[in-house]
Amino acid sequence: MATTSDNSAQGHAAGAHDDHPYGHIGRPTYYKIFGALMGLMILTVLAWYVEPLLGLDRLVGENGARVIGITVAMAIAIAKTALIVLFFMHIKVSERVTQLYAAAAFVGLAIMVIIIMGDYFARGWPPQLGPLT
Amino acid sequence: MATTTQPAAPAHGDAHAQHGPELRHHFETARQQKEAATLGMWVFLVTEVMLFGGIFMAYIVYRWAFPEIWAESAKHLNTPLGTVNTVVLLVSSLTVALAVNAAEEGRRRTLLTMLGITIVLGFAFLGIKAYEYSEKFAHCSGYANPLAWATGGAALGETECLVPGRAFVFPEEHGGAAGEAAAAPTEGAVQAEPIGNVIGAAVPTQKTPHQLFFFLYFVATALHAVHMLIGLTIVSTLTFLAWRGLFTPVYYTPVEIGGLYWHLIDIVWVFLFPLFYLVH
Amino acid sequence: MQDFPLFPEQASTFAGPIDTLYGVLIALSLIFGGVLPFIILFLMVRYHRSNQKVDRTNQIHSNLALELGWTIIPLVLVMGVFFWGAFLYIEMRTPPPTSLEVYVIGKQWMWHAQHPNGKRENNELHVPIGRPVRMIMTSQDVIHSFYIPAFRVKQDVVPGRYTTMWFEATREGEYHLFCAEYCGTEHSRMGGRVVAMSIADYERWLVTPGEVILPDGSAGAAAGPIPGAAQGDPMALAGGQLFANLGCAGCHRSDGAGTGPSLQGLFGNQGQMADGSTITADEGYLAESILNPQAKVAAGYGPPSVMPAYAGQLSDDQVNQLIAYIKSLSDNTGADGGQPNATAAPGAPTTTAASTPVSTAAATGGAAATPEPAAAPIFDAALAAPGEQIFASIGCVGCHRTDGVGPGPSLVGIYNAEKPLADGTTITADEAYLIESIINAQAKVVQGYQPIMPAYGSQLNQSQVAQLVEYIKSLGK
Amino acid sequence: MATTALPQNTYLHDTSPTVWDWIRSWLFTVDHKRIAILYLLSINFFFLLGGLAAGAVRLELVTPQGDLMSSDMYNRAFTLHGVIMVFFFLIPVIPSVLGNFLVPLMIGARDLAFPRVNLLSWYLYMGGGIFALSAAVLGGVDTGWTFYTPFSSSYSNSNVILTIAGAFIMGFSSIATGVNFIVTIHKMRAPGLTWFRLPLFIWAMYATSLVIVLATPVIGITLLLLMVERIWGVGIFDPALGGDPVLFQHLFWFYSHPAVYIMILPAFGVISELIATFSRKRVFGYEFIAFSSLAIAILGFLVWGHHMFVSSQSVYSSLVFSFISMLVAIPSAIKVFNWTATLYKGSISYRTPMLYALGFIGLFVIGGLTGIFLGIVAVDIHVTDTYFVVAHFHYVMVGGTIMAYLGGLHYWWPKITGRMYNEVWGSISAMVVFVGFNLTFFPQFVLGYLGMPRRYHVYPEEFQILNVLSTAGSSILALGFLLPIVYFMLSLVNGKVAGDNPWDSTGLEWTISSPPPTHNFHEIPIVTTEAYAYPPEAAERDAAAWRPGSPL
Repeated sequence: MATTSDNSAQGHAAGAHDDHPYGHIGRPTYYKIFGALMGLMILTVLAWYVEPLLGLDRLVGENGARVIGITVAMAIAIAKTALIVLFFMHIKVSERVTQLYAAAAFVGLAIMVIIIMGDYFARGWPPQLGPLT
Repeated sequence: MATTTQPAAPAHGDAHAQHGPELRHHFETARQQKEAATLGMWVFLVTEVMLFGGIFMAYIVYRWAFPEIWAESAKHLNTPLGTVNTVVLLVSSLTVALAVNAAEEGRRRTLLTMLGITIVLGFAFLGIKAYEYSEKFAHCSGYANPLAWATGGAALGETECLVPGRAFVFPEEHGGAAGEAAAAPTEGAVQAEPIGNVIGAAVPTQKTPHQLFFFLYFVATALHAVHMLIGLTIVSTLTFLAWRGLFTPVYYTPVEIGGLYWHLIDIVWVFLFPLFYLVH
Repeated sequence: MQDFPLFPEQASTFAGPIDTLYGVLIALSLIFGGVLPFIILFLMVRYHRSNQKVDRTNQIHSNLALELGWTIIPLVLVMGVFFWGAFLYIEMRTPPPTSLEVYVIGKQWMWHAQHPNGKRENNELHVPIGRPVRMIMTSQDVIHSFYIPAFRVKQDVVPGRYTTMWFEATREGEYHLFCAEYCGTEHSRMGGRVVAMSIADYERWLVTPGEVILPDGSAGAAAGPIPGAAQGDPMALAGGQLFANLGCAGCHRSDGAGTGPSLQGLFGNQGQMADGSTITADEGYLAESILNPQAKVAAGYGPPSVMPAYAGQLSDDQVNQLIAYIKSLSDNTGADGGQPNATAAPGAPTTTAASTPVSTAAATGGAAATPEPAAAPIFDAALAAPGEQIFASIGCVGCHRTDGVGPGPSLVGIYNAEKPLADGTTITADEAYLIESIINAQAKVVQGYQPIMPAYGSQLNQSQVAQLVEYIKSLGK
Repeated sequence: MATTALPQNTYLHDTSPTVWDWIRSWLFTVDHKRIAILYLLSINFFFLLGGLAAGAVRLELVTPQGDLMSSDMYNRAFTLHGVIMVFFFLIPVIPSVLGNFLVPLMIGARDLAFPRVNLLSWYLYMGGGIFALSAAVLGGVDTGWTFYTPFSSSYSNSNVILTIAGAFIMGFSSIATGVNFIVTIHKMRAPGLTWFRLPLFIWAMYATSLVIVLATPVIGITLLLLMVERIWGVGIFDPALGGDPVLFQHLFWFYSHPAVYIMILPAFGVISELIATFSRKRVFGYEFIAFSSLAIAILGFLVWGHHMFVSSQSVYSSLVFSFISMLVAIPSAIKVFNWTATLYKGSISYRTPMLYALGFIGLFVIGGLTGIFLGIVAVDIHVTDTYFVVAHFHYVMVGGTIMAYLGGLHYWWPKITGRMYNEVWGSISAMVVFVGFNLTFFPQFVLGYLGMPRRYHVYPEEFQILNVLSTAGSSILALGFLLPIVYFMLSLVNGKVAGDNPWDSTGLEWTISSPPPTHNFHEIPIVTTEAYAYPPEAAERDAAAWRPGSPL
């Protein structure tokens, strides 16, 4: 789009993104990403189906098996999210400030989860009384 | 004063002459307007993530506290339907991405097709979700499935009600379930006994936390469904505008930010699916 | 009290250190908050625009050294007071093992306390001076907060869990007791006084009977000290009686051979759970296990646990007594004199010594205790056999002992017998009566027995009840 | 200054042929300045309402017996005061009134990035307000503004759901404002207006918006869960069904502590403007003040647990929260020191806004220092949930936010309306507020350390003297708040026409007419200097211009 040289300074006071022009993600990439998403989806269902058959609970205990299960499921969910955010939502080719805000959402969430769960672990709830509390 | 001012942009009255009608008066360039819209959408999405974050927080706390109960409860969700819904949403994400791509490249037919498919998929998702919900509600009235519920078919033998609230009964719940079930007049099994009516008169009910799972399930998926409805409204509006030929390769910002919103709904489901359906 | 006091009385060991820290904070605040306004006033006057004589040249707009200075100096100071406060806080959260334990229940809008000998009081708390006191607190409804300003202690009291705090009073006197967490309409009237007294006075007070309204609204009951308080820990003793009356002893046998785990030495130790995790058996765990046994089942005893849930059957008071009793089975730290084990034993009929022959029989499944199963062919043997197993596994045998000394009546020969009921009527123990008594034990209670049997209507299905009935019939006439 | 008539073609200028059109032109406006006026009127209405409730509370506390009203009435009065003041006054006040008006003007933009979203935010605010008001009219609510479970979910018999719905809706109003400011500040600055040339007010608004965007949704979902819990009794915060009431406190304070910074950060921004203008100097340590705003915004997310030291939170969490709370004190201290240093070698004039600003510093210092007392766990155990806490947060909220709001309102009043208020009455009001405030709240520190718990309707007799002092102070304070309403109204009728720049300030908002034209800048300015670019000799020149008889 044609802007006068004066106008190009407008709103770009920070000047950060002039050297970071809009990228364009091609259709082949979309199809590849979609394939990867479907693959991950199948993987997570498959993992859920297979895990009880592996006898993990005998190896690492029932809780250990649960931890492994949820770790796998969450790792796959995070991978899917990363693909969607980076490619479908164009974060990979976005301005720096947009990327920062995309990250901020997850940082905010992480702060909440880590601190609150930290309290629960230290508090021992349930049951209630630790040696100090 | 010390701040010098000089004319930088053409006087405001002339500004409209140089750009199309879609550029709002308070922006100087179309690019500025597009960047502002995209950033605004992203900042809004941050708030959406934190909104669902509160539910995830409660989920994490209670799953950590009651792992067995989570495993028992999750068995009562319909995992095959959940999986189908995941596929439906992932495909719709692809169609939205392709719609944005088509808008970018000015291919109006593809744009309309892709938006149309997205709407169909969105309704498919909501339909499946509605079926899952009605299954749970049917059980609360003592019917095995929504069809029997709607047509007044054969009643279900056992009693369970997985819809949170005062009528909640988890079938495998010790004590509480049977005690509450007995209070229901339709409970056939006990009624045959001559002394059935004394049962449960003063039985204490210690409810187990199964209800928490279903409460979080219903709140999270219902909030997600509300977002789906908003998303469908947005996509329908976009389709209408695209049909009117509003979007050009120069101006397609609404498609782009509408797409961002749709993808966020998809991401939320990407987490909800393993957290509720794939638990053991 | 002074007419215009600035500091509350100091009446606990914490009051001094906290007031000192508070004083230091005030001093630091005066240095900053007191001096700064004068600097500002000085600058305001000196650099007021009407003052044309002052030098305004060579203004500075930034000075890194100055900025670092007023960043680092406050940082050092706040870190100093933070660590001071942190160590004091850790001390405040670590009760000495010799503490006197007082159970407190908060409810809208009263405080209810129970002392180690079972003495109760409402909206008052009598404590000895010179002796650490640990409060073990829970709430029956909303969140409250137990606050004694003169002791500088406060702790929220939360429903569904136990919280603790401790203090050591140092001065005799009467002090305010407040609820500090907003709890509803009469929040400001929820409180009373704390009476700190010498140890001798406190012990005298402990054995003085008094009337008290219990949290459940009933008046007077067990207001005074429980008889025999002088010999041991009557709070535990009351728990011991409850333990016996409820029939807990039938399963939780001290020799470990019962249906449930032995509780000897349980408190304070770590135990393996059925799900593989490890849990320390503290007050919270004990309370949870009494009220909802399925929540955390000890390894080897389920899941599911056969123990009935006592939620709704026991008051918070009674749970506290049971906990005190279970604690008395494992510790000798309660230096209240006497051996809790020994004093509790008379209250519980199923002690190891008294019941050895019978309990051995029970441990083998009750089969040996059945005298003559073949004598009366009025029952269905195919059903009676599984019934016998159920009878053993859900712990019936613990109360319904064949020798008749259990908390429940012996079932030998009960079938079709005429039995006097608690309400004065008589009933024939036919099948219908047996079924009714299993699924709803409170309906018709036999004379001379407490209505303590749990209702099994929610735990047993129809065929299991039928099996039990056949087994009872097999016990002959 | 010499002009005698207000300029034409301002945003206030009315071309509507009928009254109905005139109302429409206001209710459907997308002009940020008109929306700021809508906010000004509605927020001040809520302030008066909350103040009325506060008056009732203070009046009741004159005597130790609960003789003026019943306990239930008293509980409803202080809850109304808390809910209205926190959600409907303190949180939106500076961003929505001053921020809405000034952000586009200060950065040289014609409007906020999303004008219609801005209007929506006012409607959401009014919608939430109507819910909260209807709850009050239908009998009120007695949970306290903190809505602690399980009291609010299972035990209270009052209009909890309506009130919560009000706060919930109001949250979206905040979010709309926050998103708008972030995008506007990022994307719509005038050419040449780099980040370090921005007025500090803009930095503060940016930091505030960041907090709004990250924290507000969490209170939204928490209140939603509480509503569902109250309606269906599902047990999410109910221990009888497996839930944990302390989880509610965590989620509640995850928002409500950062909300404190939503209230005070904008005040910091206003004070920076006032101090610079009335000292005729660039603010000392500009970068430190700017970054300390961001530091407070970020650290503010890590300290919420200091509201929960006695809540049965774990000892380890308490210590960590306490430690980080100590760190928050540092950026606040940096600001105060830098403001003080700005006075040095300045040319200070005692105009009303400056009096408010200086009052702010004094009160905020006390509020901030007592915050350190509360951050230290061992001391907090004694004083939490007592009047010490009440006094502390009133020093920060009233002494901080309201003083800054009033100072800012006086400072920008000529820009908003084109007319000057009465300077004499202005100075009197600033001093009355300062005196009344200290008399009201300083005794409460003593009361708190003596152990008087907050939210008490009846109290032991030995606390009466201090309570009477406090109530006496509150009547002076009320007078101080009512005065400006009167002389501001009068100024609209007979105030002196102010001219474009009555204070000889820098800043883009002072380069346009007062009141500003509808589209703010006829030509978008190019900025070539930093903020507060008073030349070094400005202070000297200003001092030299003083003659006996000129305004102080």
